[in-house]
Amino acid sequence: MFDLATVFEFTRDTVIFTVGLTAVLASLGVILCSSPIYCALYLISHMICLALLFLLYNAEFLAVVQIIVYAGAVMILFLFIIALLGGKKEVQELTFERSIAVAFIFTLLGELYLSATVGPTKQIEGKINPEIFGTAKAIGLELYSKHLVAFELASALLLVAAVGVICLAKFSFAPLKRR
Amino acid sequence: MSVTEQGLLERDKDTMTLNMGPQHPSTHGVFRVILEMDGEVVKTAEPEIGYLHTGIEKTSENKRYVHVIPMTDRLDYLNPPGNNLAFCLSTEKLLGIEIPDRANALRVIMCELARIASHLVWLGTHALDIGAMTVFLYCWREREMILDLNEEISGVRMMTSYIRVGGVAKDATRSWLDGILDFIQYFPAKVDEYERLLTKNPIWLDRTQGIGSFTREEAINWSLSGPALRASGVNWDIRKSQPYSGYENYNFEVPVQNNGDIFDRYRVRIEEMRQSRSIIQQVLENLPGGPYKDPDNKVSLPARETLHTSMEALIHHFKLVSEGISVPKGETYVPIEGARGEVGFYIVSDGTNVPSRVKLRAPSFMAIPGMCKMMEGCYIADVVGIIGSIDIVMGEVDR
Amino acid sequence: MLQATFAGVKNLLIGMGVTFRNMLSKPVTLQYPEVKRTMPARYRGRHFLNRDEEGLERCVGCSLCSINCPVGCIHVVSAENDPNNPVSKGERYAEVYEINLLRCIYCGYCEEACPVDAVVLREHYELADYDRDNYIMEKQDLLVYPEPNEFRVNILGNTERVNK
Amino acid sequence: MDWVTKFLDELWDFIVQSLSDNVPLIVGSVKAIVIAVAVMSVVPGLVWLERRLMGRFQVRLGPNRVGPFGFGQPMADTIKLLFKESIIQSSADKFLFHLAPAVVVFTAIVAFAVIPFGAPFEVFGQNIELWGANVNSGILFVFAISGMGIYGMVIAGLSSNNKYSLMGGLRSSAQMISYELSLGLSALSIIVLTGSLSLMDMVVAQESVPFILIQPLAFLLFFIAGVAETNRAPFDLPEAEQELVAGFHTEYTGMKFAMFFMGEYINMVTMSALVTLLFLGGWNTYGIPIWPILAFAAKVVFLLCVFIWLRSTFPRIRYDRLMTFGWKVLLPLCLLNLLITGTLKVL
Amino acid sequence: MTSEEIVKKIKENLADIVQNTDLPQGDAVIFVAPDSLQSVAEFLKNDADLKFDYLSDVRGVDYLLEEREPRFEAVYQLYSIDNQHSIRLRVGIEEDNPSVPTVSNLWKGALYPEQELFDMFGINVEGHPTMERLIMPKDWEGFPLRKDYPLTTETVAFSHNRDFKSELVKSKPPTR
Amino acid sequence: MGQEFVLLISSSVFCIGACGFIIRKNPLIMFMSVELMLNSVNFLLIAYSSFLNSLDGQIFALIIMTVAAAEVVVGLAIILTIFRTRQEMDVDHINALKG
Repeated sequence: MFDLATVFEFTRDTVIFTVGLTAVLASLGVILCSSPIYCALYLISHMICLALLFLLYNAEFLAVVQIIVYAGAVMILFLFIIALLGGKKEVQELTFERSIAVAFIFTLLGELYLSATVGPTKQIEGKINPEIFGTAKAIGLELYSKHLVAFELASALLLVAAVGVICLAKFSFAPLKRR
Repeated sequence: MSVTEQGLLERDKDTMTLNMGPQHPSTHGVFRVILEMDGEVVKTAEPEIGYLHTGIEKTSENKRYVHVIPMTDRLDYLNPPGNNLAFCLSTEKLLGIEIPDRANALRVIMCELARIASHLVWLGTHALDIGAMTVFLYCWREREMILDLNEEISGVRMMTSYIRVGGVAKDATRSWLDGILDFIQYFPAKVDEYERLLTKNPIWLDRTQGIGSFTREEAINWSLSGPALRASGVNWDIRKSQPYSGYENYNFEVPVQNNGDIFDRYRVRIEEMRQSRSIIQQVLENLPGGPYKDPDNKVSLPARETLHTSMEALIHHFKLVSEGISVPKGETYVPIEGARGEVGFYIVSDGTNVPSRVKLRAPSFMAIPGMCKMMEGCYIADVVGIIGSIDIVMGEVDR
Repeated sequence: MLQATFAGVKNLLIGMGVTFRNMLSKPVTLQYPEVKRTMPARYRGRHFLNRDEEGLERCVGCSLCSINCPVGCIHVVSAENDPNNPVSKGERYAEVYEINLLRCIYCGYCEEACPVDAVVLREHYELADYDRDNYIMEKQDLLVYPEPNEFRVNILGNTERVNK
Repeated sequence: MDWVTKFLDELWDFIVQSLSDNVPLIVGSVKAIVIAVAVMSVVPGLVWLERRLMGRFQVRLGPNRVGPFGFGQPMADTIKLLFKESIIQSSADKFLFHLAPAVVVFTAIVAFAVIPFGAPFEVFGQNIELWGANVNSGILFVFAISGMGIYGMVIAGLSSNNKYSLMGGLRSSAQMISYELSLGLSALSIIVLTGSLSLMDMVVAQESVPFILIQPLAFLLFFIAGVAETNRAPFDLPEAEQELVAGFHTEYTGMKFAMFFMGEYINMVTMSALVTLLFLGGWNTYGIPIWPILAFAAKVVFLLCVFIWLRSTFPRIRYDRLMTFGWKVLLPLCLLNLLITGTLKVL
Repeated sequence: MTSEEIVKKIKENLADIVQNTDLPQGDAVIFVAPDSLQSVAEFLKNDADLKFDYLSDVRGVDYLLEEREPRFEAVYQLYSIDNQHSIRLRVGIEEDNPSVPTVSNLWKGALYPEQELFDMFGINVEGHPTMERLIMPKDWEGFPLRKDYPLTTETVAFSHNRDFKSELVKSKPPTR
Repeated sequence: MGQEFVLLISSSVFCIGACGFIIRKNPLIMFMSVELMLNSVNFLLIAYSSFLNSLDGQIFALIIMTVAAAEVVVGLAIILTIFRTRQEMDVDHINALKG
């Protein structure tokens, strides 16, 4: 009656379901909340939920990276900009074009839901050592062998972005007068 | 609209208005400055004073000359003997009296001790403003000794009222002179200690060098005085140029620096502490004897021991206490070199025992517009350093 | 540049050395309620009225202290002495002698003005109280402290306590 | 009623079974509670240490009235703060205002969870490991969680509706982002040396010689970045009291203020522990006959004293200089160090 | 230069502008009308021999009780850093609509004391950039340092008026 | 949980993000919506990498994160520049090419 494996599985499923639902609700919060600060906070909680989901789907390295990169850096930047530019509440108004677009999105959503009913994908067997699946080591081994080109391209992209940001954001105020 | 909604960059302009003071940890009293900021950079600074206005100038017009002296203590409360001296010198000039040598020597010792104490307070609070907490307490340790000496000779730690018209209030005691000797032997090592903590410290240099600098012309034009002026390369010390109280007899150097930035003001003041110590040493080496106040009983109270024996002394005592000194009609101004710069009282007398007008030339008051000029284009952290480096005392700014 | 960096680091370490050496030195603070400073003889603290050798009040009610007070915090009303039972040595004595210590600035002018060494400022500095009323010192409050003859005028013109 | 007893029996069996299967889980929970309580109770001790030590550096005694040597002072302060009126500005954002201190304390405690402070040992046949959670990539976890701690400060700055707070919050976010990079990069050289992200492995790798001797530059950089990361003097710009009154916690009173305080001190402990683990050899005693856990504690306390020493000696650096220092000095040096370490490792 | 030489030189150069000169206790003092202040100040600052480049102070005086004309006076204390001599400019100002031209275009240091002149005496400084209250509150009425400014005194509490606490300030003529 | 759940969550978040991008006017929140969409894809990739027992999905997620980070900083810099020149942040009003 009480099989330990079943209970464990059930618990895991419950956790995944709850976290997933929270993630969806948080994302709803992002688009429905009128104050940008709260939007950002909802997005942060969404990111954290996703990180937990990553952890539950055996991607512990990516979960940590998700928190470090998204929650630790990207969202801080968002908050920084909000503080700098002001987080004025915005008035929502739904124009005709917008409603059309939203309707289109909902159609898309329906289609995607339909596609979810397609049967499960088959596992690829025996390629990965399950011991280290999802750890930094596994990711590293994979990244530096099979996906080296993508990795290099990504690093080049980062470099370009860094240069671009400096060019963009370095507004030319008069050089600081050292009295 | 709340700050968060409005953001650091305000809607209608590119800047943010930041109100600093009057209750701010580093405005040295109740000084308020309204900063227009672009991010962390100050665009304009607008000072606002008057929070400590006590109306001492007006009150002085209704007090006898002798009674003004305790009030001058409360103007620049870090350098009370300097204020006493400035007031007494102006009054004495109107009276046209000569001060005995011993009184002059004691006055010089008190003023130089007060200068050291004032600079110690300045160094401590200035370093605290820049973030070095410990220097503050080291400076207080040494200042405490000076205050103990004040207490020994005048009876009070800060508001000494020691210098009086015609001389000083009481004669020096043996233990006080010994205490000063101990102090001037102990003090140089401590100045070296502050310098070891700060002068070459890269963070300190970074926070002070090249910040809030005024050229020689600017400094003169904005009427800075004292160490702030000398840091800009102006060799002007009233102790040298218009000597008073026998400063011409002592051998000392006027430290001058050329960049006029916070660091140079720091160096000037540190060096001034050493010079003040040397002046005190010279005074002690040949401390003249004789009376410590003007023997003329029209000006200073007769000696206490004569009150029981001499009827004449008693009558003079009664007359002087109940009527005070009558000062001839006229107006005068005698500047002295206070700890913060030129201090002087412009006194207009109408021939009675009450001054008709007393006006303090307060170095801090004169320096405030220039100080706010220096702040433009600096970081907010430098604002704190600049206020500290000018060393304003709100007691004499608002009067 | 490397040299400058090394010099900077060296000076940072020197600064740390200064604080460290001071850590090893004795604290300069006093543990106040247990340890109290001995105040110097000239300390201007709370006021007292002296008595003379015979235990009579020294104050003769001349009001000079009141006149010489820059803030007007002394109130004196004098009265004629009863020759059979004199309060003071002179012809008159202070019937009312009051000092408002809240108003007082402790400048010591009253002490200087007094021709008979009656009012003195002594080394009592712990003047805190809960009630503003208690700061109006009446004559009986001011007369409590000195025993007869404990003060004298020393050679420098200061009232000084005689150490027995 | 038969099925009821049967059900109860089965339930009992299941509970016993699951309990015996899940001893590690129970041990884990107990450890979590113990560690959380211990970390929080370290804070008063640390406050006492800081105040006493600062007092000594400044030739005074520091708190010495409440209890022997003033040990009771932090407790008295805590009680005072607990009973203080909690003032919230009417124009502040109430929810965020309350959230911010909680975030700070929460992240500070959670970050300590993966810090091991002693070698595993056996009690009642159970292998007890002296840490809260065994995470393989422990150091990454610490960085991730301490990165989350910034939110507390930024939210506090945003919600207080005060310009000084806002500037403090902005400064803290910029500073943390800049110095987290250097922190990570200087730790990376140690990761390269040990080839593992686990803090346990790093301690094991230092059995013979601590990494501070092999990687002195990395130690220096890590320590400097760590001081900046914990917002301690001379890098305490977000709360620079002479410029920004109290920075992001200007508007906070009572226990909420104390929570910021607590977060800062726990972060200090975590950072000291991290430095000890990465560079000073963790609980390795190197021949000195004391308990390993005591060796660890001694090293951490020494580093805390250094934190306090720095605070009492140095002036505060300026905001723009801080950024310049972080990006133009610390970061290149970290990269250089990493490059050299990597090269040596490969060769 | 000594005070006598300064006075002599000024007398020679500005004979028609300077109203009077004086040497009280050895200080050089010259009396100037408000209209000519600007030109005198310029001369004093720019003349090579005098070169008064430092403005030490500006103060106002109210001579109401001395019954003399003009009632107000603005006194400028000047100093020459290079030549180490000083001079005092006394500018008499009429009682009705008192005003004086600014010298802050020559010496920036005059900004604050001139503003104080307005604040305390109600003397209008023409050409000054910020002619508003400095030390007194913005909405203050009256000019405190004028001799006819109504004064209040504070009664000290003694045992005969022990209840005297709340009503601390009473309207009463000043005591000396 | 099965693959349907993952697909449902992911597609919902993606569509919510798309919706947000359309209905919001504040460029910051539009950016956040883009982040939502990217994240939903990331989740899908990682979940399927677990189902398929292959690391390729995780690698892709990592690279998407890199791209997202780059995109965010550039985007925020652009927003900052626009705000500095135009003093407003409503995308409906930022329709002229001239800065």
